[in-house]
Amino acid sequence: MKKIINTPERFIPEMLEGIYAAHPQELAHAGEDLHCLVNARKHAGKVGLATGGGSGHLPLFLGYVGDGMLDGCAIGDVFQSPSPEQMLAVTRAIDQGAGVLYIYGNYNGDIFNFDMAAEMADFEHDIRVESVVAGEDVASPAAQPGEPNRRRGVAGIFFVYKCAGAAAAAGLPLDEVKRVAEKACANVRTLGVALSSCTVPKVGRPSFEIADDEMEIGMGIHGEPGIRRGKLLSADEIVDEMAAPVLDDLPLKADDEVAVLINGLGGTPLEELYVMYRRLAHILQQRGIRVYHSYVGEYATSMEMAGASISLMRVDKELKGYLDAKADTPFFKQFGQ
Amino acid sequence: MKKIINTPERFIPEMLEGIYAAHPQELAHAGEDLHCLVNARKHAGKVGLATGGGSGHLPLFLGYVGDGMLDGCAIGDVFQSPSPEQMLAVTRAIDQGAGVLYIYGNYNGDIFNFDMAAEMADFEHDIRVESVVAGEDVASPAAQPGEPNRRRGVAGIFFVYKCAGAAAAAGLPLDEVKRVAEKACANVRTLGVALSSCTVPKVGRPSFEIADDEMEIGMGIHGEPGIRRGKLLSADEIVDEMAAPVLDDLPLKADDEVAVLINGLGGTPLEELYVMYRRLAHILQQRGIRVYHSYVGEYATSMEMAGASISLMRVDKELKGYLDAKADTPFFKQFGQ
Amino acid sequence: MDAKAFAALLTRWAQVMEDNKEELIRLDGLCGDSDLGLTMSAGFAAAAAEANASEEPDIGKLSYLAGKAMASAVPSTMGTLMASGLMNAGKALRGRRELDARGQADFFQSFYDGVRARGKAEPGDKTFLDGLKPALESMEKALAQEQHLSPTAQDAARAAQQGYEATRGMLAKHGRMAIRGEASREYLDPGAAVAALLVGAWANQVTGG
Amino acid sequence: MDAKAFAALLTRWAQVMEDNKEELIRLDGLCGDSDLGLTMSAGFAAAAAEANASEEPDIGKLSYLAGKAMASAVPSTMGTLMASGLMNAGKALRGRRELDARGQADFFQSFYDGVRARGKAEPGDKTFLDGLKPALESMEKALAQEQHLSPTAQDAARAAQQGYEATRGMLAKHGRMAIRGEASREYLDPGAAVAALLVGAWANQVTGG
Ligand SMILES: Nc1ncnc2c1ncn2[C@@H]1O[C@H](COP(=O)(O)OP(=O)(O)O)[C@@H](O)[C@H]1O
Ligand SMILES: Nc1ncnc2c1ncn2[C@@H]1O[C@H](COP(=O)(O)OP(=O)(O)O)[C@@H](O)[C@H]1O
Ligand SMILES: [Mg+2]
Ligand SMILES: [Mg+2]
Ligand SMILES: [Mg+2]
Ligand SMILES: [Mg+2]
Repeated sequence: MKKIINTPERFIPEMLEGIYAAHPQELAHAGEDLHCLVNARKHAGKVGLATGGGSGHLPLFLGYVGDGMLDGCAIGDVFQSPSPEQMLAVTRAIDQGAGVLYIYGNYNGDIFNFDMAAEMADFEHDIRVESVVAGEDVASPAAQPGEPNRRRGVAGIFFVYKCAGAAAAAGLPLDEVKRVAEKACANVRTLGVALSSCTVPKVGRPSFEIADDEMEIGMGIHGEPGIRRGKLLSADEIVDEMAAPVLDDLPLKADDEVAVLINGLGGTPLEELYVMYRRLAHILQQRGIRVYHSYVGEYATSMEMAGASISLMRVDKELKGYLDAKADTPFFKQFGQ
Repeated sequence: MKKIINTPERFIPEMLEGIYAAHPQELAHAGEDLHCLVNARKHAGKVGLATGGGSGHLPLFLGYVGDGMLDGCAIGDVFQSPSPEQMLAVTRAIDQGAGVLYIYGNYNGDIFNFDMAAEMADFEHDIRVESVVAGEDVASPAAQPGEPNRRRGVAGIFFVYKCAGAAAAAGLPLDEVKRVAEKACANVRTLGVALSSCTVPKVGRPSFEIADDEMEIGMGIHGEPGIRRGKLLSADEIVDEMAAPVLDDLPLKADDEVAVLINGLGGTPLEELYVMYRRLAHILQQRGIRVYHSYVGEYATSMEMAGASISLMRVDKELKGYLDAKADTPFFKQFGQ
Repeated sequence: MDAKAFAALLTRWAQVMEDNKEELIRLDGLCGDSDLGLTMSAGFAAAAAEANASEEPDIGKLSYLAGKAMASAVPSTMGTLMASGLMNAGKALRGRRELDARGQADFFQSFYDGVRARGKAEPGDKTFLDGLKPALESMEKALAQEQHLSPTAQDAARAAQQGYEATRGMLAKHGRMAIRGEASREYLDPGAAVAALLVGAWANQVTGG
Repeated sequence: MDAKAFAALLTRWAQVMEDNKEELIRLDGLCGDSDLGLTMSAGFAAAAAEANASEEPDIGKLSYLAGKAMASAVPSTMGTLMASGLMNAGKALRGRRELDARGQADFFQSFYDGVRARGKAEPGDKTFLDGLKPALESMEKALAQEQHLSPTAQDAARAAQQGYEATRGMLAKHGRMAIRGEASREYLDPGAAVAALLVGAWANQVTGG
């Protein structure tokens, strides 16, 4: 295990100390617990947006706390949900009387804990909480009619944060912000590919084995098995194989407009992400799908895992407006249009 | 070699196609050659700032072309200098009559080629060109009195771009912009550590061997040997060992103010960079050195190399003003203050 | 079983999770994220530490507190479910300072109910529930026949182990393993393994093993 | 040597760089960035292609064009230096359609001067110059003694090889190897290896090898 850390136990607390030290004007913690991160700048009367989840995915999740995006984030240990108490502390700190919306990824542990936290916020502190659970990984099975969403949440949640964050910043009430978040969720799909494993520091060995000439399509960001393992293909072949299920699942058709996110999982250089973008742009062009805005870089990682994911969000006038809005967090900045 | 590419030969051209496709409003190429990248938005009368160098370091070098930073970049193959003709094409495209400043890293190949290009620009096209060669890696030996700078240029060049870019955007003339760039150079020091090698696609095997439990302090961004190889230490020990030579070399003393850059080499997760930042902030605090602005992330990489570098720039009122200015490139954005 | 013995049971549980840490990591690693060994050993250690540090004679309150400690310590799927189990059992047994055979069966039943309410899974969904449910049934059968606690507990432990083993073949409907769809059938459920460990360690305590 | 033979020499140079690609990569990898094998084979291939495609009978012009092609193809340290060498030789030999022994020695001398002007290195600085300089001296000595070209060329090749080998022990003052400081003494200089290959291949052409 080749990591620049002190001990596995101190990894996340020390990372957080570093983050607060580096961004003292922008980030603060609710109470003593560093795992309860909030925007240092308050915006009176605004709907509070909170997220949370395990560590090891920077800039996800906490990196999207800032102006025009989220107000707070409860931070767990590596790949571990934060606790209900931590979520509650964030909720209380960010509530401005307009209620709080939880937006988080579709993982059992997070759901159970956010549910507990929402109950506590409601019963004990009279804070209205709504939840939107993002799950858009087409490698995981779609829900049967009537079932709750069974798909894993991966990098596409960035789009949900961006749109809901802009809606909240624009002053929309809780139900409307929730509607925007759900609309973004419903229009996002993601598929990933992994080339190498990451290592959870406390475990000390790779989460999975993968041969030197192999890749796995659909691998989850915690190393959950994907849909096909095989020989490492060329960039174009990989993108072809990844794009098809994403396009078909939405489905996207000619004249649709999309926002694109090519996300690096941590160990894959930016150069390679742009080689992927090139092919994806070709595919979209061939299908007559227009790209409204594209993002290429590391948005949701798995520590040192090599690989990438492709997310597409179908956009309409409303979502385009929210995508265009200014965002200013220590980890993600966009000038407004 | 586990890379998402098509062929080693097409790696950089395809990366560039991807970059132009993803950022059509912001980036353009001078003429047909994709390796001659310029800001799509022209700013009349401004001193032109150009850089250049080998690929494989994204966002360095081309990522800093944009408003408030650089105007153009000549792009070489992986770890290879671009050619004099390419530099000349960029120079001609960005000259607004106010002259052009080259800012590039201290590598033989780049120097020889930029020198050739500057001669051609001057003689053939009557464009006044000045050059600032950045070299701040304290792992490489300092020049003897009278000698030219012998130090390698590494991540600290980001600070030079930022300050010179802001000075040029503020409308300063060529000599003044050059002075600011030289001042930034003179106040920056960097030291890196490598944990694993990268692989140049056309070579197909790692540039150097390093054991599973080893690290090398001072390794260059092309794998140039460093100053000490040894067992992988804890994050705090690594930062202690890296910070000392950087602080001593400037030297920095109590009440100095600095800008900090903790830069990931590509394969090291952001989480670990913040663990490093934590320790560095302690060290600076203990020495009574104040942090004016800090940057943590990937600013100058070596593809998938694991490791990081620490850069410090001593700042005064002038440099602080330029650091604070707005910058807007596809790869680096900062709201102005 | 009094509060002291209950705290001792939690200590045993912490120990058995520690002893089986690697095996749980391995099981969870096949379809999940390899954390189960870590969360169960740390979670039950936190629960045990809370209970052992307390002078509370009320077993219900003690179980509730232990559950809360566990929820803070290991907020993973199984961490939160085990916490929900302990907290729900705490509510059900509130005011009890002593648990006889019936009381101990009630403890496990309300633990089960708490897990089920939080996780919204059904028996047969290839979860923790499928390890614990056969043990509950075995206990009820034994109590109906007015058996002594020792053989009852050993039978329950065997039932839990069989319940765990019977998860191979079931289709996972929850959590990370559900992502595998039909392929999940070939795996054992790691959460059910935890159920078997819990009942087994309890049986060892009861029989003085 | 006429223009055709000069183009053939460039083809030989491309071939010898191709044949020694791995060795140059290895040498450059010890203290540098492992690119020398790639740049030299690609660079001389570009130079040779340019020369072979041209009908230009003027060896000077041909050398200049070949140098420019090389500069565009491989703008690395050695690529630009070799391009500067070819271009400077081109300027010096402008108008010449035939090179005798004296003319070929002049070619190498002006090649050397071009490299030195661009790189600003001195002999003894552990560079390409230290491979080529002994060959130049050997040629001058042979020419002074009015020897035939064949033995002259073989002597020059040996001198270049010895010059290359003598770089072990020198302190590198330029390029990536200089970063090693005193430690650089234990290495051979990869650029000087290129000089030895160039002179060696020329000698083989001259002697019909
Ligand atoms: N809804 C649920 N109800 C009951 N048990 C569940 C549920 N979902 C998952 N489990 C149990 O949790 C186990 C996995 O626990 P854990 O490793 O903590 O999950 P994760 O690491 O994915 O958060 C599964 O083997 C299963 O027994
Ligand atoms: N200033 C110089 N003058 C002459 N030769 C030089 C000079 N600097 C470096 N060299 C030669 O260049 C060789 C390295 O070439 P190359 O691998 O192309 O460099 P890089 O890859 O570092 O750009 C050295 O072995 C040395 O012989
Ligand atoms: Mg990374
Ligand atoms: Mg990276
Ligand atoms: Mg797990
Ligand atoms: Mg080299």
